[in-house]
Amino acid sequence: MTRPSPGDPVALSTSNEAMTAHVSAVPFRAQPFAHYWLAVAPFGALTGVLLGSILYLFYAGVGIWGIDWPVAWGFALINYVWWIAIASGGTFISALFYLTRSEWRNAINRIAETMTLFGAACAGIYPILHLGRPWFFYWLFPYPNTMGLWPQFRSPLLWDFFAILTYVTSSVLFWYFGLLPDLATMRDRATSRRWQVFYGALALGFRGSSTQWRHYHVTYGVLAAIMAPLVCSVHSIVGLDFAGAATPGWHSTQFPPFFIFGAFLSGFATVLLLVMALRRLLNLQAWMTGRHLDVLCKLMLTSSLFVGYAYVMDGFTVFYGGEKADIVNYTARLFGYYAPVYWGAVLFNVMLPQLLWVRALRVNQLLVTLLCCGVIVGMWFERYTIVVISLHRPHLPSAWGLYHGSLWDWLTLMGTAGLFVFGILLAIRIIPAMSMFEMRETLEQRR
Amino acid sequence: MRIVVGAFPDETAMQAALGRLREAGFNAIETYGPKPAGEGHSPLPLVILAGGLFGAALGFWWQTHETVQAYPLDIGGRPLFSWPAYVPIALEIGILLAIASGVFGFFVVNRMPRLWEPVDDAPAMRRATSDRWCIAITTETPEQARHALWRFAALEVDEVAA
Amino acid sequence: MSRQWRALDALARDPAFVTRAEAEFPMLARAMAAQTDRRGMMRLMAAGLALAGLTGCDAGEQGGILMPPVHPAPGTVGAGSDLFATAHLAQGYAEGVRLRHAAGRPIKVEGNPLHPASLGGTDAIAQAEILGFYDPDRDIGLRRGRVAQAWQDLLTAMAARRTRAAEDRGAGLRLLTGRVTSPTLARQIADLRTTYPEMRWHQWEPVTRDSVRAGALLAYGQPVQVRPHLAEADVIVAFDSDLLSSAPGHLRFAREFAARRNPTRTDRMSRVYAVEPAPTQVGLAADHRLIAGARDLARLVPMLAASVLRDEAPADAPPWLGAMAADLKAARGRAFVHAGPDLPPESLALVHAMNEALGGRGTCWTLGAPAEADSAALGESMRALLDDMQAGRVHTLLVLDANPAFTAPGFADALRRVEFSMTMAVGPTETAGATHWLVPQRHAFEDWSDARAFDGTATILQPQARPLFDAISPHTLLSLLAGPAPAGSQDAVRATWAPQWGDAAAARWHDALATGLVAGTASPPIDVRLRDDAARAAPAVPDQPLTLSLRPDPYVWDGRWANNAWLQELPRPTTKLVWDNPLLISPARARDLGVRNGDRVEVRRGDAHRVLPVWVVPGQAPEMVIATLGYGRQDVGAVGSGVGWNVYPLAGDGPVSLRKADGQDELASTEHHDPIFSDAGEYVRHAGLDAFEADPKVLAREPALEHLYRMHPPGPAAWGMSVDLNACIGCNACVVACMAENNIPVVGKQQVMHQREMHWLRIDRYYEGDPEDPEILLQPMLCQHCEQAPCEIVCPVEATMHDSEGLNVMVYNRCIGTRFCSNNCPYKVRRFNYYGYTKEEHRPALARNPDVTVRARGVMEKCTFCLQRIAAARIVADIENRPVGAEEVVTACQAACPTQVFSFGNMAQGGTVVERKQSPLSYAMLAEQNTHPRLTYEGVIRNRNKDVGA
Amino acid sequence: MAAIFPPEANLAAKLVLLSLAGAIAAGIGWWWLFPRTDYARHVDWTVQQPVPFSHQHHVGGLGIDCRFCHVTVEVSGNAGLPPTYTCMTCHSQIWTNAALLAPVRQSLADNVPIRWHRVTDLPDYVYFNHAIHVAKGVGCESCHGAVADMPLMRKVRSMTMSFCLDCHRDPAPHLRPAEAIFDTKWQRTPDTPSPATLMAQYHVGGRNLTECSICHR
Repeated sequence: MTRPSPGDPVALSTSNEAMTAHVSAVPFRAQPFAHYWLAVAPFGALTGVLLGSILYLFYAGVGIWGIDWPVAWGFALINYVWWIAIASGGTFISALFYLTRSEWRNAINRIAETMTLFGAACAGIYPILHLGRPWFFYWLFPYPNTMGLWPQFRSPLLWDFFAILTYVTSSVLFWYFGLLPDLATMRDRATSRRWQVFYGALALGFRGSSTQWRHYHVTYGVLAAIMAPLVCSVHSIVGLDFAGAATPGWHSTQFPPFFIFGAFLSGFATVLLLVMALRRLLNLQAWMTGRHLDVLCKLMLTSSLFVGYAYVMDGFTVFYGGEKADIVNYTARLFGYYAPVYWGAVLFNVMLPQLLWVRALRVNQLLVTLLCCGVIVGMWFERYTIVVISLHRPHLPSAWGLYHGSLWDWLTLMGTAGLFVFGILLAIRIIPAMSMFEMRETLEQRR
Repeated sequence: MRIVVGAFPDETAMQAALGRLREAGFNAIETYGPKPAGEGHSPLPLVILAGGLFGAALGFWWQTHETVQAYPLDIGGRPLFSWPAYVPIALEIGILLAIASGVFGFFVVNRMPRLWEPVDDAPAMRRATSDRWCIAITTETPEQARHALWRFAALEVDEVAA
Repeated sequence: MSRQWRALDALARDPAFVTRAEAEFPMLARAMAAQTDRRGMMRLMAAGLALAGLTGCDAGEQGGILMPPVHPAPGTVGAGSDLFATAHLAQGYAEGVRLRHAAGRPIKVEGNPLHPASLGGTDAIAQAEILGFYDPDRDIGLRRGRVAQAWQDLLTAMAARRTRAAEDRGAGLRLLTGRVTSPTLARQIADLRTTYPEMRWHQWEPVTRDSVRAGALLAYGQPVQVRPHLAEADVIVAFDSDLLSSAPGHLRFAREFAARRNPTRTDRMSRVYAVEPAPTQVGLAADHRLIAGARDLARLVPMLAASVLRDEAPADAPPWLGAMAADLKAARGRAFVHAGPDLPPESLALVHAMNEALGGRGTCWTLGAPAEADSAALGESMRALLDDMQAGRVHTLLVLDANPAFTAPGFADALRRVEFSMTMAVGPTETAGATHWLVPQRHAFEDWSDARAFDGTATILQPQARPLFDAISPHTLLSLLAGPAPAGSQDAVRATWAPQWGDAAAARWHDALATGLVAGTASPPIDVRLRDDAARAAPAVPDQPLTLSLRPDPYVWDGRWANNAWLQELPRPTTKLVWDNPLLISPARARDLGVRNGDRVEVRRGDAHRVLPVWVVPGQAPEMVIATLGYGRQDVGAVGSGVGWNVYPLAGDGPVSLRKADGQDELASTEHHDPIFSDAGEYVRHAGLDAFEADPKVLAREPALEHLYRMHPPGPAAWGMSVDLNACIGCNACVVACMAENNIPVVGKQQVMHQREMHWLRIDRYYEGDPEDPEILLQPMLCQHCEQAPCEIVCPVEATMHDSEGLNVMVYNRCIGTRFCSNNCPYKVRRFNYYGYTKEEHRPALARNPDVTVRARGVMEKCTFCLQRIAAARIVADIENRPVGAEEVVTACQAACPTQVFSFGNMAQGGTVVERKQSPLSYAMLAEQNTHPRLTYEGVIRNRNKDVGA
Repeated sequence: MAAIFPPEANLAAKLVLLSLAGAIAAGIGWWWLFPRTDYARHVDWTVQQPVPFSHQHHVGGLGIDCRFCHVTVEVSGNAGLPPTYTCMTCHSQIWTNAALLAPVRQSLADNVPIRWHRVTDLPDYVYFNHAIHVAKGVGCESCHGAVADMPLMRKVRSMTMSFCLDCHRDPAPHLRPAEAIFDTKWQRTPDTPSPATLMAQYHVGGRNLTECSICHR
């Protein structure tokens, strides 16, 4: 295969049959790619670590974490926000760019959405883990109980609870809905009875009759049109978890958009990573071309500019507002104990991505890979900045303090990372890694 | 009653055949293809809208009821009816119901799950989800239908019981 | 910590104990020999097990056991709480207290307003004493060597000693006690002396105050005691003074001191100069804090004396000295000078001379006879004993309420030469381990005895509960030395007083118990002339460049309270250190040594040396290095053993050397921020008196903007608090009181280092300005009960909300632990149970306040304005169909505070709070946050002398 | 080449999905319902006691007033259980040898309390105060039921928070005249003062009784 270039067509002209055959063949193979199980094993192990640390957490209590008096929120919230941002990247691509009718989107939306699923799963764990008494998490749900009590609807945390609930459920439904036609294809191409029944059951009898297609087409459009604002609302609300408080460093009106920008950035970075990896592993270069890399890089660049803008505004509003506690807090962020974390975020999220202005670099996969990893780490730093650095300098100096993640904090983080990759690897083992029915349209247009 | 299924190599061929079959007076016709075919009317958008509005309304009322009637409490000196705070949750519940009603509405409209349909017995159908476009004619007079399909250049014609 | 309570918890389940506790309970003043109602108590001991493991689950779990008593309880009603007077002994001096009984058992120490040494206030140690009372480590049992003995064995052993002592008319019989003010003990010892004429009685306190005694001898020829009346003093000069911290009567002095510190409530604010090597509690409240090391002090006191007595102006005097002297002289008759026990006797004599010259006698101070039964120089007394022991002149040694093996270097060796030694102690001590016999002593709260306050006022100590452990009274033990028949402690005490009372005995005994003091026992002012040569006393100026000062820890004291977890985890007034006793050094010296907090240094004096971590104390004299006594105990119990470093061996007067050593120690302090600020006034508003007189509203800032939707909670009552920062001396009594009242757990050193301490009420300390000589500001910080509470709106489950009386309520059992409320609290007064701290304490339910929920793991908690007290008052008021009175409810912190910093009440009924809130000094913390707190502060006004620099 | 699924598959699939949904709904339903059941709340459970004390006999039969044994009910938070001594005031005269009463005599002899088992229990974080309820006209019966008809004591109310709230939200219908408070058989009669009158009499309604701080500390 030739090296990808920004000039590549959105897909090399191949026949429907060739594409379908190639993509649908993967799950029927014992291994989607060479040494597949070898790759799965470590991440499976990490998932085990996650389970272990969760069990110990429930046994011993949140005291095993690094959180303390001034910094009462730590890794749990950092990781939560970080994962949910990563997850949203998928929805942006599959929903937002569906609406814009961007043809390049068809090849990668399956990967993107699958990533959303597992990202959201990882994120969804944390809000419950972080509770002091997680076994009462259901008190967040407004159901008539023997205590005659209800949740407190003014709390951003409750908004968040519903936002996540909605986002996870909707993502699953949207993902499954988009999968239907391909499941039908798989059913009909399956040779072994086992696969036929499996996919047949999942396809629920989708046959591609003109009626089905008619409803399908319309519905999918409308759902996409809802998913796009949904993901924005989710991130605004996550932003409000912080902006809703009077805490210095949090009490800022720009948080909702700021969080959406962050979601764009880390989301695109992660999708880009996955696309680069999977197109090689599954030989999808014919349909995920240099063009895709180029587009995703441009998106990353754009969103990194957004984020940069937000960083600047952060500083501006602090001094423009001129509240003492805020200034103290912000100064601590720039020059204090945790300054490296903040500047790390600036470096990885804003400065380095500027390299992508250079056309040639956008298809230099090694460099882009590094940049993506940088952004993903950088975004974690950004969350660390928002949560920890803001909290460690509250209004009263008598309550100033420090925070350090404990071993269990790190294990849990690693664990969710493991779960994420583990999930995606399992997913590509059973579902087509590319949306075949949408590719057919693309190929049509190429012809 | 019999169903006659003809398979075509691509959409244009099928469309052509379709028109001429209609002229030939075949009405009970359904087509199958591997990719979204043709625009057209669907009730689902309305269903989704309804679901969304219902959800949002329900969510807002629920919150209002619980804070104002069910157990009024002084929370941070805020008014009992703090409507701006109810918007996010109302919105989320609305979206949730909208999307759910969309997806499940789709299944209902198409009476899914329908794992089996008579046409499934036609071998040609098995490629209708990959690279064939099929026309299924339900008719009393299968012979004419087959001839017609052959005439309109079907690659393959099967006949199955309705 | 965790081991500590197991024993007692088990005990609560042990039927034998139940019956024992059941058989008799607090001796009431009101109904003599009557038993209180024990129903409640039994319920609690049973419920205790459930309670200890309390979780938020709502499944009305069944199966508690109810154990009603066998006999009814005449004369008492209900399981409601009651107060019974007794006394807490500080270095032998009595501080009157009343124990609050809930459900029939003592749970809380309150002050005794009638008692001259309390006036209703208490100190931290007295507050924590209730924890010591329930300390299971007290269960030591009668032992000989390591072997447990039966009481019969004690009788035989004592019989043997009596004969042995009779042989040499008691020459070899020695009695070693702590400082004794108990008339009964004194009487018993006197009796012993008649039986054994040669017997000698030694007294020993590691913190001797000998210098004070010697100073008095120099000045007056007898060990008279100065009794300040600070409310009368316009100008106070305090040289390294313990007046407000540990001097006998300090609670009273603090109250009188504070009476003149708030310009809005006194027509003339007093002016206080503190000249001291390290921040004392006087210094914290002083208008001028002037730093002077031991050497400086030895020069400064004579200089001041010179200018006061002889109107001289010493050449090399610091600029402020003249102004200070002028101030004193200007206030003739209303000026008072005080010097602490660490100054040499000569200096103290000079201070006496100055006071006489300033003519305050009779108005702002008087002289009185010492309260001790036998005022002795404790240092000499101990030295004499050691010599005799070494010389083998001692065959029988009885140690009462003293721990010389730990506090008197050389004692342990000398002990080997003694044929028969016996220790009587309330809990394990190093001495108990070293002597042949160990006799468990009853805790002061479970025994009859008596003691005198600093002014001689006697208090009869009455048992508050049946002894928790098998132990006897010191009075009984002494009676065994006198004769074969053991005397009960109550009889012993009655035998002391009955003769003095004659026919009125019964009534007076009753009154004494009811009021907590024996009327008319205060010793009158005595009239004694100052010796002429007092004014010529000349303290020697030490020539060493470095002074090592060994000072008692403010809370663990000489080590006797080391097993009290509340005191261990109580932040020290200025350093905020807990669970440790590092070497305190000045910033300058730290710079010279190149050390930071926690770095180790080696201190060497003679051949004794210690490697200790350092803690840098802004405002300490560079010349001074301060080591804290009372730590490093090896045998004191589960809590205190092996905590900190024993510095007693460093005692002496040889030259001291100090050098950096390798390594570091982790030290736990509850103040984690970088110490120095330029603008601590943002939080603790302060100004000079002149500024205040120019504009009383000098501390006022622009009022907070009205909230978009402000909701004033309407209700039958409106609770509010005002905190007067002018009065706060940082003694921390309020903090312990809060812990005792609200079942607040201790978390241990590790968790404190992890910033997880649980104190609902903390005293914030700010340094402002120059690190070498900063302004030190204190501020009690507790839940502000904001009317627009930020914590409430962010709680997703309605676990914290407002009630109509303006309380910010926290419902523990609804809390799921999101901790958002704490993040959103501008004052950071919420505490979170990261672990099941309460459970880990293994403190038995019966030692807790039954009216306060015990919090589970994963739950947020905070100050409730003592909701349980409010609720109690509310219920009574409702039954009587009347509103709750303005000052009907007194919070725990308010009750404990010796200086009346706190005022609390139902603002709907007016009262002190309302008045204080109208004071021009009144302000709300972080008003710009628009939280509208129900708690306001009165800012600090310093009465500065403009002629004094700085 | 035949279809993948037989015709029956359609019905089967629908059934499977339906039953799945049904199962989930049922599960939630049970989880929601169970805490409300008398079983979960131990309502009508008779607890085994060391002595089978019969309120029916003592209160219903002999007409002994509640306060004869529960002395502190009017002045204190907890109603108080009678000391063994109280039992023996009568039983030293009558039934002196009854085997049933052996534990009582034993208790007095050995000076060891009788271990009664709690029947009506509240969680430790709820601070119920008998005195105020009695003072404000709430009868024993309202929480403890018709004790006079109980041979053996049993719990009759769910004692859930909502049970308390029902009354705290609207006390009026639960109030009774002072003389009827200890009468477990009392019924409202035409000449009983109206709820409103009682509210006024007892000065109830001055404070909002549904505030958390009323019961929780």
